[in-house]
Amino acid sequence: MAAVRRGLITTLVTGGLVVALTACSSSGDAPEEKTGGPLKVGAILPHTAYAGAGEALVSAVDVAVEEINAAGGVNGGKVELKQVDSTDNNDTAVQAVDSLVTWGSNVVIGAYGSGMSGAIVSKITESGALQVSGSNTSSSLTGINPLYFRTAPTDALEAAKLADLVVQDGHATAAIIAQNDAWGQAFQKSMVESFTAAGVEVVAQQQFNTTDTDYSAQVDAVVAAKPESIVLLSYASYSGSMIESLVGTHGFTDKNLYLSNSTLGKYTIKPSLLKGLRGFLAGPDPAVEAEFDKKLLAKNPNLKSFAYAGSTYDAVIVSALAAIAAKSADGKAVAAKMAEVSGGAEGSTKCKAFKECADLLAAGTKVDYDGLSGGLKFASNNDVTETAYNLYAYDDKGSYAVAP
Amino acid sequence: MDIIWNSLRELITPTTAAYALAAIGLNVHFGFTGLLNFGQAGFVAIGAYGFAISVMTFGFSTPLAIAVTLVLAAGYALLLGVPTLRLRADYLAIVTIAAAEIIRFALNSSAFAKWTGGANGLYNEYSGWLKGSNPYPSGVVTVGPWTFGSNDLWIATVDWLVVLLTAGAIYLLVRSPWGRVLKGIREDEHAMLSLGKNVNLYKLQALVIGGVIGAAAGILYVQPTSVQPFDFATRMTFNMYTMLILGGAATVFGPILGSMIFWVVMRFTDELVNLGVDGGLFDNVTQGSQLRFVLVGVALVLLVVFRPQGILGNRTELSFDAK
Amino acid sequence: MTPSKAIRWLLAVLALACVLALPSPAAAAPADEWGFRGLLRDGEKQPVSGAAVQVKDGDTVVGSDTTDDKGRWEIIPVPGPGTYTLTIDTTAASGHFAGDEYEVDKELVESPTTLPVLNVVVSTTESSQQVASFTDRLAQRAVSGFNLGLLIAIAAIGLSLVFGTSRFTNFAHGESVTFGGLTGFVLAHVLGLPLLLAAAVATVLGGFFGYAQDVAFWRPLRRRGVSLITLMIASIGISMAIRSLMQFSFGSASRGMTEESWGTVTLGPVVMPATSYAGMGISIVVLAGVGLWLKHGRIGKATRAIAGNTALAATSGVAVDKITRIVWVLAGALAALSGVLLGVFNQVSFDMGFNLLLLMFAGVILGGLGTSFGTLAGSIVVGLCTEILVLWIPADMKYVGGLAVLVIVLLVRPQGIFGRRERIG
Amino acid sequence: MPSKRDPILVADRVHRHFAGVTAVDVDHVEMPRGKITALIGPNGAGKTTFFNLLTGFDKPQTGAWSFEGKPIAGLAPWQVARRGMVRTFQLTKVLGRLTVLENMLLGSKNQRGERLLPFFWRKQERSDSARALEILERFKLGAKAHDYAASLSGGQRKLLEMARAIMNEPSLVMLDEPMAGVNPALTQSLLHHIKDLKNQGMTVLFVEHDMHMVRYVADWVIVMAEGRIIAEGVPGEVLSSTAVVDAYLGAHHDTDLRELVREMEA
Repeated sequence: MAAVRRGLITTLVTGGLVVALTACSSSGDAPEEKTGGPLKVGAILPHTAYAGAGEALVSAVDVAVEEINAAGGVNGGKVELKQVDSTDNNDTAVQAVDSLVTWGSNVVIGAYGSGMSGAIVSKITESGALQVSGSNTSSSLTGINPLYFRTAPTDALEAAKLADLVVQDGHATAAIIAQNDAWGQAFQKSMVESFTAAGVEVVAQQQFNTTDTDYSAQVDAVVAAKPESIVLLSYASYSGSMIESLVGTHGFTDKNLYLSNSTLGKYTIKPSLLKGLRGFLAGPDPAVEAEFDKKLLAKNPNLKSFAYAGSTYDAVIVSALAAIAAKSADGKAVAAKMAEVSGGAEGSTKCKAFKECADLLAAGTKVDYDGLSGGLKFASNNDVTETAYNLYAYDDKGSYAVAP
Repeated sequence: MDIIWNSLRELITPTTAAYALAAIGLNVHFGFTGLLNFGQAGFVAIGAYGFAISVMTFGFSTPLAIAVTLVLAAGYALLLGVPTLRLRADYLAIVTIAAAEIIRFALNSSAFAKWTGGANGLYNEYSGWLKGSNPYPSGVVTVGPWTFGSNDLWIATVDWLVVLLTAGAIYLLVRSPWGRVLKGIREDEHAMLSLGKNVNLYKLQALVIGGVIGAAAGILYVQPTSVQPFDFATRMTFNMYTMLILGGAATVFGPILGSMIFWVVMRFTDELVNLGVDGGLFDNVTQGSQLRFVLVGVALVLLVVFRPQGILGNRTELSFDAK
Repeated sequence: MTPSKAIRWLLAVLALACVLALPSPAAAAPADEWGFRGLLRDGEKQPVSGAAVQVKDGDTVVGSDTTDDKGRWEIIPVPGPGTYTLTIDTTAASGHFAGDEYEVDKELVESPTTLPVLNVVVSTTESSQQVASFTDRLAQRAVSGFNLGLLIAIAAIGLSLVFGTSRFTNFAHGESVTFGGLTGFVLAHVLGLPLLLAAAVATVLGGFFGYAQDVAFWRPLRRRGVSLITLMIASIGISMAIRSLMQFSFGSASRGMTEESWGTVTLGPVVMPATSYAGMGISIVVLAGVGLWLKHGRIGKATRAIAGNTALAATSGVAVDKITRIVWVLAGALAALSGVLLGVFNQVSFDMGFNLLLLMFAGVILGGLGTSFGTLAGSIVVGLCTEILVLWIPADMKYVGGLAVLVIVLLVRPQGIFGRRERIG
Repeated sequence: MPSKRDPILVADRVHRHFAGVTAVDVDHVEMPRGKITALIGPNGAGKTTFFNLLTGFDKPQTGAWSFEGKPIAGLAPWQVARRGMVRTFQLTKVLGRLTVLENMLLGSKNQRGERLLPFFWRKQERSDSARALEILERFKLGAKAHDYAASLSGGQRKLLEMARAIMNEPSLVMLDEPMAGVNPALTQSLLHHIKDLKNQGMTVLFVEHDMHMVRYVADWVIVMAEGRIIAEGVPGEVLSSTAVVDAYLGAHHDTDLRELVREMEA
């Protein structure tokens, strides 16, 4: 019929375009050594997903690039930035990475979730770019690719500190409520290992889907197991009702309810329910963090949680410093210098801000950039060590600060 | 304006091809037979997980893994089809969407994490056969105005080959008497019964064919990236309906054109949002990209009400908007 | 699911090395700080003091300490990473303990993800705390399931009435629930209205939202006389658009509904927040009201007439268009109320209604499409199944229970419990 | 009085009720082979319901019937059709979104092209098309072969439905009120075609409630009222019998109205 013939012609034309183009594709030589050109930083972070947890990271990248360019940029040129929305599913993320690759990114900051980083790491590194994430903490990404770095510590270390704290408070049994996603599952595995090592018996483990209408089933199952302590491995935006139920209804207190780094955040539940709840948070000490958060709020006033904003900021800064040390914008060259500029070289002088380190590099001295968190050093498997953890606790007005 | 070229690049990316193939499968259901299958994402999920688990857990060779996956999808189609094909359209829609969600929750659950990787999904250790057989020079390959990773380009080429072959097969099927019976069933089952056509058998055959094509799309969909359970949510099926109706349901090339246009528009609006942010229209990228999805929803409504036959279809042949 | 209970005082825990990271040159802490510390206590968390603790590397003792009055001990430094055996001798100790010799192997690992000083707890006696019995858990789940069932019922009644009068399953009904939740949040949290007032106002606004939807989308489409399938696909588009608009205005974070809390109510084994019982009370009153209105109210009967046979109702003088609009207002209001109650029960987010949609369908179909009493019963059954099956299937597959009930019912008895055979066509 | 000729279709004890209302209650009935049989009765006599029961579109509470000697109760409608019993519908079911020729081609039996993975079906398609066009010419629809069936008039649709039934080469054609709502000119040609079917050796059963039509074309008449068969036989006898007239005009049709009033006042 007519319709089919018309359909045949339009799609054959488009199909023909594809075949013709692939036929005349010129053989691509290795990406030419882009020495002089400006450092192109791409960022693939979630703008519309994960209940807003990624929005602070987007602002952190903006702040970092602004500071770098204000201090003279990299290798004599301003750093160019392109932010794309990864959302929370892969086909948009893959498309977003394509746009960064075609734009010619040398460094790609992201992705937010560990699962997504696993999906796009080959696409980024294949194009010769360096991938640095400020928020992937899943231990399954350790050593996945020589061009993949991360400035956030894996949860395993935090799990060990939490287990230590639980024993310090005198508990011998514990229960875990974990988010059923890449981050939550990896953290849960490390938490069980750390508890077992510390002799604490794990009496209940419950996972919840972030899209469930309510989490009462998980809370009830955990409470029924009568644990001496409970650990919440969930984002702040999903934990409000659980804390309300555990503290308000089932009588748990700040002596036996422990929070993960991502559970520390702003809540709209009754602040008195939060009083005294504790959790570890890697990253800068409070004064530095507070001042940094003010810069982020200037960018995006309705930010709710700031977890991993500091480490994402460090990811941009340390990449820029490595580009200066490598005197090139090429991904592989920059990657080679990442360990060196983060304290890998003998006799390097510590420096805190980008301007300070850039001047030292210009003067030819080796630098050890310690980032906002005051401890940043890439190990041989590109995971970060020397991470400083602070124990935070909530006051009775719903905000949290370093516990005395 | 490189914004135009960047958007047009979506015409040939692997994601567009995989969605086109899945939409062709859906077209056999919805377009040609009138089956309101709201669970096509379930078939795509079976394709993706079936293939990945066969290769990674059981170590099957690629052809065997593909065969096992397609048989699995056919089995799921039979399991779903036999009891439900006599139900009315909206009941069938709800059963298929519920079945697809049951699959997604099971794949996402930590209970089967040993095989499915749970919420982590499965990292890509199953597309060796593609990387191995890649004739393109390694590194970055420039195709006209666009640059592709060499593996990406090879995956896209394989995808589009499969899409065109499938479209050709469907073209022949639909023009045959078998296709004519399907169109008859789509319009009036009782008339077909009175002429001795085993209506339920034809509907079951259509469900199996569409489902198997959907599973094949699942296999191709995960080659460039990794398998993530969250990708197979209802959003995937609803996007496919938008593409199908945009391109032209009940036409052979409608799904392909629909998928191409859908992803080009999505990319174009993404680039627009970035320009919008630079131009100060939105104070941050977050606000801009949320409006994009409003656009998709409104487009679907306008299309299905004012242009149900889409671009390639013609109104007189379309059945689903019969009064 | 709790691991079988090893006899605590015979605890011999295998030291699990953190195997993940490769040993890297830079240890997490200065090299010489290796060691152990720990706590010795009984099942009732009472310290065991005066016990002799020794750390042995193979047979050689590398350090020893006795537990203080709080049961604490500390043996630092220990010569570097490796596996050590901790022996605890309680002959001279005071406190409850069931044996005089405990032995535990522990390993210190040098990696960026482990601590140099391992804090170990050993419990000497069985804890008297008994795990909640199965019946207690079943009771708690049943009440929670009933609560969820009522929530689904209120929202699903609107869905069923809309189907009766406009003849299509509205995929955008979830967004009316979300609208209720978000308005409730704005009223209760931002403007600080008391919870009950906020719920009432949100319900009324929900009615307007339903009215606006009818005027903007559904009446024009009814005028055009589009087919069932077109209406359904249009409702999907509208659902996507409204959900993204709500995400644009409300942001993607989930938030608690209100700081107001009415304390807890404990009935035997069942511990529930008072707001849940209040919510259930409101739901039952509202559902009874809707039921009576449908049975005896003038407009109620007209609605059922339209649901029965639209053409017949129209010819016998029923103002179909007016009634249909009233139904949309009622559906919007009920959905909004359900959104508020769900927000109080759990949290508020831009997609809370969308996540409830399939359970609403399950309730409507299980009860029999178009029959509002059936919808109430169907929704309660779905709510109970979703929450009780969690005792057997893993909690992150909770919805599989509710949805499986839907699929099985559709295969066995498509017209649902109360529906009539012809109706399924 | 069962006719002596060998019946093509025999039905016994067929009983169907909808929630208490008896729709069909037939003890025994036989359709003579090779003849034109008319199934008549007032509206609501259960004619179409009986039709649906025999062709498997509806399930009776009890009943057994056989076609060409073989029992077919309980078979699915398409199995009944495959045995050679093709029916039409009261509201003509013509596929508007397909062309007239395609409608016809759907009628022809065991096409190789209709099996899954259809191969080498073009030759059979050509011979079927030729046969279809020949039948369409007979029904004066030849010119409309390539138009969409939706463009046909009400009468033309009835012709197409009958033509499509013939394409199926059935041994028994069952027409459900073929003349309903058709202008007199077309009625004559429809009757002519029904007679033509008989000449081609087919048995015809049609439902009708217009008595004059029946007298002109039917060889055998079966009269139903309130679900039961109240008379059977040659048109001449049957149509004049009092039982039939009562069934049509109501039992009191010839009593004087005055007598009726007196009875009521007494």
